[in-house]
Amino acid sequence: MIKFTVKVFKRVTSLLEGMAVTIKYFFSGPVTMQYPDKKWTLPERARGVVTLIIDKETGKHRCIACLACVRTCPNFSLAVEVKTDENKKRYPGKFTLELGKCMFCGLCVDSCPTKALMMNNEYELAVYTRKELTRSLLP
Amino acid sequence: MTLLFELIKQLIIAAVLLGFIAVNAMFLIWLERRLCARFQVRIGPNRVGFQGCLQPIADMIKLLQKENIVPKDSDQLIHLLAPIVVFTAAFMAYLSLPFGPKLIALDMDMGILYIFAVTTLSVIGILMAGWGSNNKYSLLGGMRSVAQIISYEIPLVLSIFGVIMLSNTLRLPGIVESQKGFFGWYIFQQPLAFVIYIIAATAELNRAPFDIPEAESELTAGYHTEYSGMRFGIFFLAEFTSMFMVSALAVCLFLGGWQGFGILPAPLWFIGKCYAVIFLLIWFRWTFPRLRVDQLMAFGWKILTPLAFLNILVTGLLISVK
Amino acid sequence: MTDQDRIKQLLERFPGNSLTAAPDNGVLSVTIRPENIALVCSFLSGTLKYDYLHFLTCIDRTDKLEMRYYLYSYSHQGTLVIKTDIARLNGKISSVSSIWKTAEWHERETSELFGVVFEGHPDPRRLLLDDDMDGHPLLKDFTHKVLVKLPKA
Amino acid sequence: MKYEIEKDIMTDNYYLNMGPQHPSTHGVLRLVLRLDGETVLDAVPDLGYLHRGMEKIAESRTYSQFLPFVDRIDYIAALLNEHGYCLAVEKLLGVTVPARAEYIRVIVAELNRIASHIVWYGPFAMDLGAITPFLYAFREREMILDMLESVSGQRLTFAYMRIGGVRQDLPEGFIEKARAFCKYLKPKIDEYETLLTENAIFLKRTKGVGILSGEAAINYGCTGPVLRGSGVKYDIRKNSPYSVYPELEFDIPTGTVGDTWDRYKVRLEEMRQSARIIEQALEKLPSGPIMAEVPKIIKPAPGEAYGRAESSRGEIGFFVVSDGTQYPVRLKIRTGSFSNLSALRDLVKGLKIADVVAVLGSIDIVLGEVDR
Repeated sequence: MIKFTVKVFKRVTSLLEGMAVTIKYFFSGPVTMQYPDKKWTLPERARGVVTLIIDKETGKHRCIACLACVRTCPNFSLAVEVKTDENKKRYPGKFTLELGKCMFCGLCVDSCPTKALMMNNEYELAVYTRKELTRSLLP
Repeated sequence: MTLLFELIKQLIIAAVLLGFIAVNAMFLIWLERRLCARFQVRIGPNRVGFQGCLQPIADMIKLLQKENIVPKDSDQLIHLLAPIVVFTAAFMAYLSLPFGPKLIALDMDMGILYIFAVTTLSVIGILMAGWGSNNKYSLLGGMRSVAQIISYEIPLVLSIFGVIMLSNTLRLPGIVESQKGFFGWYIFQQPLAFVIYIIAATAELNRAPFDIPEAESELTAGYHTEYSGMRFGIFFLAEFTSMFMVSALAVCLFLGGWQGFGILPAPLWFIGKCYAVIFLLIWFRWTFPRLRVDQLMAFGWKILTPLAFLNILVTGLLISVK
Repeated sequence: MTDQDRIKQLLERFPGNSLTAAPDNGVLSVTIRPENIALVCSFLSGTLKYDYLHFLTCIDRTDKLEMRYYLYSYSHQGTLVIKTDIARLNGKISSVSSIWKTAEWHERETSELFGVVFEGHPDPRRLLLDDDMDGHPLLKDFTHKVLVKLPKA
Repeated sequence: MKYEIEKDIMTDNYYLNMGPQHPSTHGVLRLVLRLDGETVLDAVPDLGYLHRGMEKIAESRTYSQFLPFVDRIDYIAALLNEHGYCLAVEKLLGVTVPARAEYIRVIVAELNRIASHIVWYGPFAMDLGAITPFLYAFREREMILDMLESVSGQRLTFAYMRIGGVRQDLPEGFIEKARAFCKYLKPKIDEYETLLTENAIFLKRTKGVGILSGEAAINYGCTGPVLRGSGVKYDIRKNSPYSVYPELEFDIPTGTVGDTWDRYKVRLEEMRQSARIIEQALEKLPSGPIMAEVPKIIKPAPGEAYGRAESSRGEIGFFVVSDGTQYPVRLKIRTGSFSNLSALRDLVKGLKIADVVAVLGSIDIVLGEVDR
């Protein structure tokens, strides 16, 4: 009989303990954040959208259209149209990234010999039409 | 002439009562969502109006302009009537609730019996909803709720007997007056009855650990899966109306009704205590997991009902000894 | 009971050249002819106590299909690989799902991806693909109007 | 519980479609239940709703190109998949990974294991009706994801490990944050326990429900917490150790009966052990290179290798067959959820619908892993 009452007592206290935990958090403030008003600052390595690094002063990029990134992309979402200017130097005529296919894996950034690519901290990528998903990286 | 006058008086009372219920239910919806957010360390609705106070109205407008989708070969009439039956059952019970010494819609001399008789009508509404939606999940939800409410009606009513024996009247204002002073409240003389009442009441409401009829994780949404638009709104309203009604009953029977300590007017004391009990119900809901159907039945029949009988026996002995 | 004793027992049990066993870097690999797969497996799981089948799968070598059964034993922590070759188009092999229950799903998946027929399988329905999908995707020569030839980087 | 059907009143069984869209099938799993009232007579899973053909994709991608896909097999424990994949390819190549990279891999993998167990704990409590623990659990998970984001740049599909090492070194400040997190986590797990483990209603819902015996678990090929819940003391990190796990001591929690409660308890215990592993690994983190000498285009010698790691859902193994070119001939992905799910059909016979939800939650499947 005692074992039974102990069991019942333990059962009831277990319920009360659970309630104690929830009431404790009832009085501690919220942990969540009002998203549109306050935005989360991403760490510096966050992998957002792939972009060409544009040098501030000269406004030029370092891409030499070697197609290393196009080859290494697992989803073939990068496309470069190679052009050669007057002194036989290759440069990208068109450099498009298809966001719909991109996996944000960062393999292209690693494979670029001249470190011309980087991934910015942009994460609000919703668009209205599928056409807007293909972005041109050139300025 | 007096018949006409009487009719108008009753109409006005009914209108006031309905107004109070609607406002109260709206406030309760907002309160539950905010308290639940506090329990879950998040913020809760605070966009519409100051601290989200217009959120229930926004919900109602959204539900009003939503289309009432009725499943293909379901029983249209029953599907339409179900929410109405459930709401009227909850609404009718307010007639004999004593908000203050004179503030009572219809002072019946067997108020409690009337309330219990009326609240069981909501079972029929839920069963109609379950059957009318032509959906296996709703049917399961409906069947479960019938079994649950019937088997928890008995401990609910039995737990009241102790209070009736002490106050030897069925008139709610009478019971309230018979609780003299703070230590006169029946919760101190009938603690077991209070516990049984609260447990059985949560089961009646299909809330907290007993919310198997609309178990989100098993039956998607139980009996109101196929409801959208204002029909779902009425179900929602009915749930909160009966929640307030159940806690009002608990206050009248165990917590000394409108008797307070002077400074505030009587109805405010009454509504304040109701909100305390409602806070308890909300606290249950956001802490406990859900019981399984057969465990729920076993708990109701094998534990609550015998305890209720035991309580009546002990009260009887005490009264005869005194 | 090291791998050597187990090979000895295996060779005694199955004389003739139908079975060769060689340990390569800690994994005991056994090549057998497809007909006696059921016999060998029941012997392995029974007396030699290989009670856990990691997985069984198939490799398309364009001229034949190579089957692989990876086994492990909880009692003596030994791992073992069974290798058999079967014909490339509707190759037949008897099912081992009666020995290891996990084989049931692995065989259903291999049969719909490679077209191997597992005889004696209790429930040879499709597992992952649609019912109206014809052809076996993992075969090298599988073509489908949706598939586009990727530019070989 | 043997279930007999009384024949006096003519009741009829009916089929219920716990279809691909259901709040508690943890993804697009379709369970066709044959029911007699509330009791389940048979539960036939219908798979393939999330079949993306990973193994076919692998055959047209180079070894390093396939890495981001490996994250998407079990998208909740991505780093544990990567660890398994890298082990398999490194075994094939015969590359030895520098010590610092191995320790970094263990640290981030164990962090991911805790996050994965949290994603199991939250929805499992919600399946049983307790909605609040989900929010508490995800508060801790946010902290882990922030840390992993500062290391790898992503929050779910990390693509952080490379064949031969890791992509970047740990950012400064990470080690202190990780150590502080482990200290912060331990009392929180005790709180999870007070909310559920001894809770009377929880005990009724999980004790003795869905019992899987040790032999049946082995026979069904179940691995990970499901196997350990049935009392079999087997963990790849201990029994056939890989990476630097031999240098770290931690113990393997096992259940006794093999019911839903045991699997629940094993996973909670594992979260504590993972925190312990992380603390030790942070102490012993050596300095040195984080990447082995691996050629830019990986062309392994013809051959085959089977590398496996202990993911939070059991053994995740990659069977790689190469013929000397840069594309694998065959890449068989052996996942824990696939075999664990095959045991479900026998587990739920004779139980109620509510138990099917509880047992499915305790097996903790991710449909990406089941369908690949």
